[in-house]
Amino acid sequence: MGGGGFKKGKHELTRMNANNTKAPDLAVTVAGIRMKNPVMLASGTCGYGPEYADLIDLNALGAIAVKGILSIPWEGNPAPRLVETPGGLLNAIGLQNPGMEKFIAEYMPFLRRHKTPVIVNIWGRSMEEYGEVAARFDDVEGIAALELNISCPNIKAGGIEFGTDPNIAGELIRLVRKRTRLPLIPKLSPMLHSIAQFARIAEESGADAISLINSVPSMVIDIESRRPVLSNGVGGLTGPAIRPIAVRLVWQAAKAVKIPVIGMGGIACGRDALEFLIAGARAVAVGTATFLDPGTALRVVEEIEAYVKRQGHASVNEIVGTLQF
Amino acid sequence: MGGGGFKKGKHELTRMNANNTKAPDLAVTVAGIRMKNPVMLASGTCGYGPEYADLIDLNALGAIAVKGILSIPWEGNPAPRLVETPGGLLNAIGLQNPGMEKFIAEYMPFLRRHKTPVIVNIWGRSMEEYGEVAARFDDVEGIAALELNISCPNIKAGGIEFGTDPNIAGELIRLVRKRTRLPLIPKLSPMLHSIAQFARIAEESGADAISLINSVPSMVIDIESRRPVLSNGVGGLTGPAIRPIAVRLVWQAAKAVKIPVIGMGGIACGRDALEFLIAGARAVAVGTATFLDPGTALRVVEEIEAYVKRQGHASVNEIVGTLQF
Amino acid sequence: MRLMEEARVIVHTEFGGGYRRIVFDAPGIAAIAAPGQFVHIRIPQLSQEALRRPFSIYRSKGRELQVMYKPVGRGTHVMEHAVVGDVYSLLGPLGRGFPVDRAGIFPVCVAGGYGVAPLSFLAEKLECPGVVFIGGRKAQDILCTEDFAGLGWDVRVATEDGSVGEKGLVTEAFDRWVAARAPGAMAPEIYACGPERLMHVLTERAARHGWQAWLSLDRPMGCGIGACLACVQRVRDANGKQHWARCCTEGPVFDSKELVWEAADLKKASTN
Amino acid sequence: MRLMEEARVIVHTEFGGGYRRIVFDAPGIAAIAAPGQFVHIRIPQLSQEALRRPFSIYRSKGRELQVMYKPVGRGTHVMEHAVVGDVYSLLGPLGRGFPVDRAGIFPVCVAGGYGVAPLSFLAEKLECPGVVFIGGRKAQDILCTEDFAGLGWDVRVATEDGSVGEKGLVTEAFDRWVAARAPGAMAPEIYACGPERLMHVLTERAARHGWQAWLSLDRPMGCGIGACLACVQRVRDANGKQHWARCCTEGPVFDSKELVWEAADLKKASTN
Ligand SMILES: Cc1cc2nc3c(=O)[nH]c(=O)nc-3n(C[C@H](O)[C@H](O)[C@H](O)COP(=O)(O)OP(=O)(O)OC[C@H]3O[C@@H](n4cnc5c(N)ncnc54)[C@H](O)[C@@H]3O)c2cc1C
Ligand SMILES: Cc1cc2nc3c(=O)[nH]c(=O)nc-3n(C[C@H](O)[C@H](O)[C@H](O)COP(=O)(O)OP(=O)(O)OC[C@H]3O[C@@H](n4cnc5c(N)ncnc54)[C@H](O)[C@@H]3O)c2cc1C
Ligand SMILES: Cc1cc2nc3c(=O)[nH]c(=O)nc-3n(C[C@H](O)[C@H](O)[C@H](O)COP(=O)(O)O)c2cc1C
Ligand SMILES: Cc1cc2nc3c(=O)[nH]c(=O)nc-3n(C[C@H](O)[C@H](O)[C@H](O)COP(=O)(O)O)c2cc1C
Ligand code: FES
Ligand code: FES
Repeated sequence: MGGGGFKKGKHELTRMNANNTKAPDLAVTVAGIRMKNPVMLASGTCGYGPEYADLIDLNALGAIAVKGILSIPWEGNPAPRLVETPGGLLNAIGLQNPGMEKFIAEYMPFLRRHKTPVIVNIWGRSMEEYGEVAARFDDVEGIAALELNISCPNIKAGGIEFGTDPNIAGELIRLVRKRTRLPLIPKLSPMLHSIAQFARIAEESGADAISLINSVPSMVIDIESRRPVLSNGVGGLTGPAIRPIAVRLVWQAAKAVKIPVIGMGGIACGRDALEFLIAGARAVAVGTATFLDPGTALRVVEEIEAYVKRQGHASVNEIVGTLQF
Repeated sequence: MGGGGFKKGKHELTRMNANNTKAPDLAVTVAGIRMKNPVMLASGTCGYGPEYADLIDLNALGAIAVKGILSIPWEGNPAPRLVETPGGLLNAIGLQNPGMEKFIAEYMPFLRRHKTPVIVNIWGRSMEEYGEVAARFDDVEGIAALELNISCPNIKAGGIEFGTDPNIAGELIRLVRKRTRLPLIPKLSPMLHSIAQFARIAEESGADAISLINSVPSMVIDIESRRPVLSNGVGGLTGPAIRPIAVRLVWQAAKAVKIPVIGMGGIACGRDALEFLIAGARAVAVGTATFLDPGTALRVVEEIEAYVKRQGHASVNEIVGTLQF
Repeated sequence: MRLMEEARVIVHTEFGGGYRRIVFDAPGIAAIAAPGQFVHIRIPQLSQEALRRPFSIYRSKGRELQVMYKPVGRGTHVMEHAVVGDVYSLLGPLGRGFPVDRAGIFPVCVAGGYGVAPLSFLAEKLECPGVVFIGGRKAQDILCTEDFAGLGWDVRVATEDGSVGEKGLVTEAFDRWVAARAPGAMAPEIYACGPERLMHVLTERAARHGWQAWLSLDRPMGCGIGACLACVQRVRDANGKQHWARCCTEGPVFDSKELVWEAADLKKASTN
Repeated sequence: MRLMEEARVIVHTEFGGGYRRIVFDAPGIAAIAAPGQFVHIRIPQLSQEALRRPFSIYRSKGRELQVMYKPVGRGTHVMEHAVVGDVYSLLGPLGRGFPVDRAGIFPVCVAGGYGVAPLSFLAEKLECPGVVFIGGRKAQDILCTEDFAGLGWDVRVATEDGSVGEKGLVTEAFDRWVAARAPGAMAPEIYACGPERLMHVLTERAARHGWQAWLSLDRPMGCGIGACLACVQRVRDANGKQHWARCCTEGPVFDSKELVWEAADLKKASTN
């Protein structure tokens, strides 16, 4: 698990490139997690692992971030929860999840059988609850890191409420930091006054990495009923439409901090992922694109590898943050 | 001009529907400007008027907002200034403009010959300069209102710098308010901590209306050169991709204030425009879509009219802000 | 089991009522597809769209998998131009279909719109024929009657304009048929697919009469495989505890006893 | 003058070198199109894209307007599937083309890539034939030679792989030709369209020898009609004052004396 699975992952990659003596090194280290390649699945788009396990080789991924977990089971929003938009997708799932105990009992055994680092996306309805969930996972075997979801636009209490004011976010991160030894990865909202300031506060408050962007708060209206299409009114926009926004934010955040940045937002191919890496992300996550093509993340790995090789680098790390501007 | 042109505009519309006795009333009043219909062309996408005059009937528009004007001629950014993105467009023109004197001398006579309200989009490199430009236009005949561009992401000094901190924006609006009798329409950025708070501060500071959204700061990277595609690095994202973001912000802003809201962002057809009207916009602007189809705004007018009629309303005003949520 | 398969279009024709039919060469999925299941189709030309489109399986035989669709939006309007030889990515078969192994039942199908497709496939797999109600706006909307008739089903048609069959909604025809039955006649086992309103009515009728009903629901779908939690329907378990079920995995076919609808919808259903 | 015209595709064929040719029925635009002007084409199937695509006019005759294009990206890959009868919205003719009314000149055209299209159209309109240099990677990339030959032009070809004509860049062939000319020979008037690097070289050569050169530039375009200020090129006026000119309206063809390039680009051009 986590770091432990790395060696085998590396082995596989070597095999993949068996007929090529100079396969570049794709391994990266993010928040102390050694990932065999910089490509993970984004929280909320790959369930808890088993859902896609028959369609893609989970072991070939850099990491997997499971859907946001609360202390207790959570129902989420009524349907409709999803609507397509130009170049994107609007969702308001509302963080439905089985709660931490059921997640640990039902899904962790499955996840532990894989050699891919598991990042657990967690949230709370209060600061204290964030701490409680974090503390619970501290005891659980096979978890590589916790991603603190302080940026979900789709719930009334919790989530983004803690992720728009940098002081509150700082306080939350410090509180959670005290409750767990696991690496902490706060996940940032795109709707911030200053992403650089926010990233720095996360860093100073004890974050081991940051991930961004979460979905962009948005709305689609049905003009016949004159109601929002989504039951929740507002949802979060994801997919290719938001990619240029995400690249800009990742670039600004990565310049501001020393801790690694995990970039995401609209990645659908290697070229897209490379934009993020060049902008300064140490790793990337594929979300919405998995729905269209479950194999996206693995294709992204291959395409990154081909690029790194073609550009004559020995390691993918050599391209991180190389934007000339 | 402005209000003066209204009667004729109304007349035309009536004629347009000559074979229909119950053409709904499309006229709206925004910031004291009577518009024959709620559809305008967005600043920066229609030049100063003459550019599109041979392709579309400017007199049939609700209003026209000209490209951002400074006190002196301004060069803008080097090329490339534009790149297409999924469902959208990234631009960093950098507010190139001939300066207020040349604009007044060269373009106002043409604009005055039309019976469509002219909204002059203005900016400054300092608060004082905003005031100076506003004061200059106070004397100019044929101007219906000033749109204060405090949200352009593509220039180093001025623009968005005054549009991210609500206190600074409030101070700016109050300052400009003292220098002109013209209606003032601050144009808001989508990247604000709280659009509602910002809208309220604009209202309290003397704005007669607000318009939103301006483009969303974004970046596209050329992975071969490892440079941003745009010379300016960051550009502003517009077009259908951002529509759900814009609808959400317009809805939140309109709920927060009593002054009218002009909505824009990705409008390409009547249905899109109606989303904004239902969300609370009193008028809308068509920007990027004009590039694909210069006739978009006029088609939007027709499609709004058909909807208002089909829904059995006498006036388009009856649908403004009717979102049920 | 489910597969992702690159499927060649081998036939693409008009079907009637505005519907079209595509036959794919999809041996893997065709081999295991069951009635009521669906395929999640990637439309290749929709380069910028974020999602696949779900379609019920109309037939599977040998290597061939058929769907029936109506051009209604961006995706299906592109599909309309598919030509023989085009390759589409199919993910399927997905979801839980209709049970086909229930012995000794008296099957009654109720179809609206594209709902007739999975029910026709079902009829082929059921042991004995029964009664099928097919509804639509006008004569042209009534599809697949020969599919059922050929299998010995009693086909009953309802059109809103009365141009063929009984005039009115399919639920009205169904209700009239129910009312005309001899007391003590064998309880029907209902299978249905169609608009949401039809599901409300049939849930209510099944509950009222104590019948077994299998209803297929239509929800906007993201992943189609249970990961995104977009496609939910409120259901109750045997203990009456409610939760959200995913139509793409726990459904699209549900036992009507499990379904939790808004009170207002059920009330409306009880009176029409 | 310019028009927006719904134009039917009447011919769509391969052209060679990976290029394709479309003939549109566009009587309005065809009647007034001049060499060096372009049309801004809306590709109907690109429902989600934000922009039209600019293409030089290759021919206009009667009602027919032709463009030549290479499938390189999303838009052109869709165009590749255009069939006779498809209707495209054309905005044009746009921009300032090549001057065709300059009497007594000795025209020399230099073409790279699609640049040969507007130059071939130009050759048809010029009074007298001259010399044309056509460059490309390999033999198949060399297009339109018969267009020029048929009009009596001296056609000179350069390919990077030497598979036809001189081996090397088109600029090298041009330079060799210049070097071989008798002292005092008539000054050529240069017309060129092709990659940016070619424009740097020709600007430098024209300046060095004091020749007149008309260069057509390629820029990403938004509106295509002067409104968005996206497509700019740095130019200087007669007094040496610099400003941004719009390639879609002040260009795409510029007098090389007006063009302001980066010093580094010009320096590189002077040495190769
Ligand atoms: C389980 C299931 C089975 C289906 N079987 C069939 C069938 O056999 N034949 C058929 O014609 N249609 C069927 N549908 C409906 C079909 O999926 C939609 O008509 C289709 O997705 C419309 O896509 P579009 O791009 O043309 O429309 P658009 O309106 O442009 O689509 C935009 C988005 O909304 C979604 N959407 C639109 N309409 C529906 C809908 N009715 N249900 C779910 N999502 C929708 C699309 O998938 C897409 O994500 C089925 C739907 C489901 C959920
Ligand atoms: C004045 C002018 C005349 C042209 N004439 C021709 C011609 O006759 N034949 C031909 O094959 N090509 C010509 N081009 C280039 C042609 O416009 C592009 O190849 C085409 O836009 C590519 O579109 P796409 O959607 O396939 O590529 P994509 O890369 O998917 O396009 C994305 C965006 O970038 C723009 N873009 C991409 N490449 C270019 C380019 N080289 N120049 C300008 N914009 C670009 C597109 O217009 C679009 O907005 C011309 C360009 C200009 C400016
Ligand atoms: C259906 C859906 C559910 C999501 N759920 C979560 C979640 O539970 N926690 C979280 O932090 N992010 C969640 N996200 C956000 C994604 O992890 C990711 O940040 C976002 O989708 C941007 O990436 P993309 O454009 O590649 O999808 C969700 C996104 C989608 C589309
Ligand atoms: C090329 C371009 C130039 C623009 N220039 C200006 C400007 O000068 N002033 C301004 O306030 N907004 C400017 N905008 C923003 C538009 O007015 C509008 O707010 C934005 O494009 C969103 O609308 P749309 O999606 O319909 O284009 C510009 C937009 C584009 C695409
Ligand atoms: S569509 Fe994703 S869970 Fe059903
Ligand atoms: S493309 Fe808009 S000004 Fe040239």
